[in-house]
Amino acid sequence: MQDILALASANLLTPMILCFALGLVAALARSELTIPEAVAKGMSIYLLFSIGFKGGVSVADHGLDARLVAALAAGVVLSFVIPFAAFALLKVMTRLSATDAAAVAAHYGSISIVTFVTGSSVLQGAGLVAEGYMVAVAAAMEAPAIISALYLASRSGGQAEKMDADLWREILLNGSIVLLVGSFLIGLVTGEPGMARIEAFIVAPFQGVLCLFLLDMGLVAGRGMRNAKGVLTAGVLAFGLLMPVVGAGFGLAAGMLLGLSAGGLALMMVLAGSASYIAVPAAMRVALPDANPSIYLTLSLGVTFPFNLVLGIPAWVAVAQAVGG
Amino acid sequence: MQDILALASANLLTPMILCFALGLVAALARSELTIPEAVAKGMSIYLLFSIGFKGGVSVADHGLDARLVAALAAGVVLSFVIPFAAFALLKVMTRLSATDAAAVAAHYGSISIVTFVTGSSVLQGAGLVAEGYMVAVAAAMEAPAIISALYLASRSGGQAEKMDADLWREILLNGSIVLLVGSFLIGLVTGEPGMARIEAFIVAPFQGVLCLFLLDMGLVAGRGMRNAKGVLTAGVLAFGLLMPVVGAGFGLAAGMLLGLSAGGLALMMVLAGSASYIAVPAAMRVALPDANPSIYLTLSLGVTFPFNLVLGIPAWVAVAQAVGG
Amino acid sequence: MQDILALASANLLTPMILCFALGLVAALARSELTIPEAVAKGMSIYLLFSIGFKGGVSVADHGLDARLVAALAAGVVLSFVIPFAAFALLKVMTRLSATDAAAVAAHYGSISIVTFVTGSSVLQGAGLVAEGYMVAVAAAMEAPAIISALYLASRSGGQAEKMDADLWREILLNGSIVLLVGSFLIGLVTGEPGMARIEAFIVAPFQGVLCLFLLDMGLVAGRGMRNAKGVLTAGVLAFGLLMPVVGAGFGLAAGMLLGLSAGGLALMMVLAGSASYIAVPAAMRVALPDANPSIYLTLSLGVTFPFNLVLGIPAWVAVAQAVGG
Amino acid sequence: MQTHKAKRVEIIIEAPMESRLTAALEKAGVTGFTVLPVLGGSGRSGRWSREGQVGRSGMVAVVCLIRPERLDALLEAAFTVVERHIGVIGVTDAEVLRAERF
Amino acid sequence: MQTHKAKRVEIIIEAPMESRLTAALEKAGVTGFTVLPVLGGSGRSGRWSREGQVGRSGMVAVVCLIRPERLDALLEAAFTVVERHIGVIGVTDAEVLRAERF
Amino acid sequence: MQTHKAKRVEIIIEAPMESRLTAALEKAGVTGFTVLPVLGGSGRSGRWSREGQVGRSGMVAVVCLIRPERLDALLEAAFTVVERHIGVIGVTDAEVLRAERF
Ligand SMILES: Nc1ncnc2c1ncn2[C@@H]1O[C@H](COP(=O)(O)O)[C@@H](O)[C@H]1O
Ligand SMILES: Nc1ncnc2c1ncn2[C@@H]1O[C@H](COP(=O)(O)O)[C@@H](O)[C@H]1O
Ligand SMILES: Nc1ncnc2c1ncn2[C@@H]1O[C@H](COP(=O)(O)O)[C@@H](O)[C@H]1O
Ligand code: NA
Ligand code: NA
Ligand code: NA
Repeated sequence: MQDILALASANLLTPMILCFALGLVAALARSELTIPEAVAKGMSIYLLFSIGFKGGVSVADHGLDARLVAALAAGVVLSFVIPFAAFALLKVMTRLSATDAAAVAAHYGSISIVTFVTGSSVLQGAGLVAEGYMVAVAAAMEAPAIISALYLASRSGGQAEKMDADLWREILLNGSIVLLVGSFLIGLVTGEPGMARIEAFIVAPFQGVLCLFLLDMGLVAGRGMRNAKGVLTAGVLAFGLLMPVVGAGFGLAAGMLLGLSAGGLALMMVLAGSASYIAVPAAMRVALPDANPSIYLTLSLGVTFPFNLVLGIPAWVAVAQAVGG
Repeated sequence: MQDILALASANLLTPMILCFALGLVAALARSELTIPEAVAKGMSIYLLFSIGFKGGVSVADHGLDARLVAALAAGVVLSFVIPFAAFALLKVMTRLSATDAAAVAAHYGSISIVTFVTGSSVLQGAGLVAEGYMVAVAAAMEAPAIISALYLASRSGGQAEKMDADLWREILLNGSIVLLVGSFLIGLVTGEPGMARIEAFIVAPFQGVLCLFLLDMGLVAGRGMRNAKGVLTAGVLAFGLLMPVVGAGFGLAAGMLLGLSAGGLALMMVLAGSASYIAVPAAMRVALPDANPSIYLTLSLGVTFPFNLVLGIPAWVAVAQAVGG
Repeated sequence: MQDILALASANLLTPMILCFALGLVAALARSELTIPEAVAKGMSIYLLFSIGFKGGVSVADHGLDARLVAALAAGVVLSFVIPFAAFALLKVMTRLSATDAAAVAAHYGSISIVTFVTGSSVLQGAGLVAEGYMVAVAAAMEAPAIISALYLASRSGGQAEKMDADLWREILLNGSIVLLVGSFLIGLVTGEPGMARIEAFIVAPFQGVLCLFLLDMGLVAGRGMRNAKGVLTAGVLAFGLLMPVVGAGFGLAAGMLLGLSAGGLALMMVLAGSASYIAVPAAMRVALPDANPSIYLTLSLGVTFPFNLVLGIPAWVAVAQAVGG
Repeated sequence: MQTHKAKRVEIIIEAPMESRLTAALEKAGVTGFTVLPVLGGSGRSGRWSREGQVGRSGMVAVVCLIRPERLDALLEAAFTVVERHIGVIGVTDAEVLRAERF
Repeated sequence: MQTHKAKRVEIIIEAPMESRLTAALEKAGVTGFTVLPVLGGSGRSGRWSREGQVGRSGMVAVVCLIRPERLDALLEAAFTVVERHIGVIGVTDAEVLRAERF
Repeated sequence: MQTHKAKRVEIIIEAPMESRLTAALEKAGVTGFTVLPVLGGSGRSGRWSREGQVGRSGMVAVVCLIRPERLDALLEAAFTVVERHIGVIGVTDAEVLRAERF
């Protein structure tokens, strides 16, 4: 416990978390500070490319681990299963309609790649090394939750649009999956010589770019909070704080079954405990248009994301160190 | 004098000034070279964040100087007072209407953060170190001038909109103030360990980014000059060259009273001698809509900014070295 | 031959080429992965500035080579002449109208600066150094081909708009020419001391930025291919693969006459063998509006650019090493 | 100059629905349209702006000029797509040059 | 399809005034509007383009579809804001689907 | 409020032609116009989107509000520029406040 607190406070005073806080405060105070959409998107492409490439190089270095396939499968299963737990919790804790609850559940089964990136960077600060293929696991966990959610919505009489081929393609080939998997493969193929060529670009400035990106995330989350007055009942809020813990628990179980290293265990908890706010919202607008976007965006971006950033990640890292290898 | 000239010519042949000149020439020759707005804004966010953070870390390193508060107060006073001097000069030197003169005066009381950034970078090249809190002084000097200008405009019968709460918030929480102060505080809190994490991002590439940013400033200034034919009478032009010297004089006096180091003295002159072209123009469009934007933009961006870049900064640095510690 | 293959396969497995391939595959699979226009333009400005500046510094270091003027003249002549060869080949190999053929010919006489940048980076990997002024030659080769093409079009009865002063200015002062020549001159003037100031920005991250830029080029090329179904007959496709070889042959001849080093020879082949897809298409929309843009864009971006990237560049480098100094 | 009667239809729709809308328009025989970016807006589902978003989102405006007799087919097609989604459709009388293009 | 008469109002205004305009519209009971970016323009105060600007500036276009009977209230509200500022207001007759939304 | 009859002309044109179009408009005595960005579109020359482009390209929309009696001069001027290029011109009846501005 003391360890968790020490780690949390060390984590709290990093430039990254403080940048997020700055953005949050600026947006809540209605400052006109903004980061242009194109720049934010450029930074996210950089972060995804960098983390994918580093993962691939690390797998190239350590040889293909037999657990890669098992970990991918575990990720897919987690993404399918977690929405059911989230849906059940929502039914108990909130009065959301079945459609809204299903849409929220989809977000928690999927993952937040920025939480993952921040988690990796905290791990590095703590001197832990995770399995390189965890980025592939992250990619694998993006989409399955959507299927569970549509099943939940239609089972409860909600009007889900039928999943046409276009929607499948959009979900499975969404930008972050393609970029993560693609750069992972590029890292895998080019290995250390490739890394030597582009290291100065993708390694050294990484944490600095992450700071500015989290500043933008803080701005976006803060604006979302401001626009979402009235959306968050106490029950919904409580769900947004409890669910990441539940999700991380699933991740812990899966990671221990797989026999991951302490670093890998922590990242598995980070993934399972995080909630999507890019891929899944877009899919929900197409497939479950009757679900209210304010609810799921505010929950995932305004509640769970900051919770994970500030408390979740250091807690999962501490647990993983206590439990894992 | 010889020193000033030597420094000026050394300064003239840096990539930074030459990039500004390239932009200016390209725009005047009507080249279609442009830097996308989002990229230019991204670079300015980077520069502000970097300079604020470095200032904070430097204060964290050297301990809180008792003069910080005095320097902030001096900055606020300068920003309040300089517009009166500018207004008086404009009345003598030009035939601008009271409203136009008040609007121009606001710009000269406030500051140009890019001039400040370039000044810091020239100081560094000259081996001088300034007080880290000068970035906080810069932030404090952005807004007060606006109040003086609105007072001047209404005293002369000009029709200033009443300053509503929204306008106050927009001015005091404008992007550059929030970013400067925020990153200063983050640097202060995280200190050297924070710096170690993001140094590769915010220190090493700084001057290179500044080059590309000044290229864009040159393009913008050149386009402004082209569109502003007829706006600049000889009197107005002379004001744009004289006023930075007057302002820098105010800055020198304040800095000597405060007992700043040579570096701090130079930056105080840079701030007082520079003219705003981001925060104040936007405020003037809202609060003094009858003032002609071509006049104040052309003056501040097309006359005073290049003057400071090429002659002002090296001159202030030389004076500060001769006079200061 | 074996050398070419070895170099080609070494080249194929670099992060750069793989990033291009990733973009191509993602676009062909209709992934929604996109790089914002502003970010792509920002990266291209970075690459042009960096390569121009480095060229200038290298000339400053080695002293002004007497061959600079001869090389510039050779570049201009090549750019004038190659369109005639391209037009003749198109008449033999395809059924394109005279207007379409002239427009395509203009692209092949001009150059692709990204191909040039990639070529420089491959040279560096191969331990070769080229004459610094090759970037000036690149700039000189952008425009002349347009004149030849308009002559060819009007000679064949095509309706070329008359070249007014505006169009001339747009072509000769287009963004990439101004940026290349401008940064070359800045590098030349500031030399090593200038380089020392901004090296961390323009040298270290260069290859990494090039990777992300080529990812975008792959996306754009892939989307172009998808939209261009039906445009590419077998003859047109064959032209797109043959013409870079013909162009490179012209470049080889010119380079040998000039007595360039192996590195310079390779770059001359790269330039002559590459086809424009920025400056010339925009000029063609204005000057030859009846020419079909799908044809010239698909050819230059979708056929010749990938060919040069994957096979052309390594081949030209190998030839230059075999033949040159 | 000689002009011809036409209708100008303006459809404001969520960005993830854009490709579905344009596909439906093409299927309904609409020969041309233009897509404009949107910065923000307000409606029954509240205020939003591009700055409050991450990822691909927000809305776009699709503008079509068509012959009056094709209006109904276009509206049917568009309505099927936007029906359950947020957004608006507005129609204005217009005139165009070069009728052969529409 | 069944359509209903409406007015389309298009207001081109300086970006720093956008929030004041939309606040005034909301106060005047306007239920919906869309904000579009503007690249540049020309008017009595001369030519400008986004490229000639630093910082937050330039103009935006605000488009509202409203019931005809609400037009006057909207114009009053909008005019109070734009009165002393540069910019233009244009009104067109339009038709909308789903009248209950307006 | 007091409004005055006007025409709203919307011209969608390739970006490299923008400066030529606005120069022609100014020459024809058009006192104001606004340029909006365009994301993509479809027409006789096929589908395009800003994402499928490198360099300065794509299209823009130019909107002019003018007095009805000046319409013909404007259309002549615009047509000379767009004649051989892709793009469309649409005209709508409109009303404006502050007629002295047009
Ligand atoms: N009356 C209107 N006039 C113009 N745009 C509207 C109007 N109503 C809605 N919109 C646009 O359509 C979006 C969604 O509207 P709604 O479905 O009412 O939430 C809004 O954010 C606006 O961009
Ligand atoms: N007649 C017009 N038609 C379209 N837009 C106009 C017109 N007049 C002015 N504008 C727009 O409003 C801005 C300011 O106009 P002004 O107040 O006349 O300087 C211009 O830059 C244009 O973007
Ligand atoms: N009927 C139309 N309605 C709206 N925009 C159109 C229409 N036809 C063409 N456009 C626009 O004009 C561009 C060129 O059209 P075209 O010359 O027909 O290829 C298209 O890409 C669209 O952006
Ligand atoms: Na999750
Ligand atoms: Na000042
Ligand atoms: Na060539």
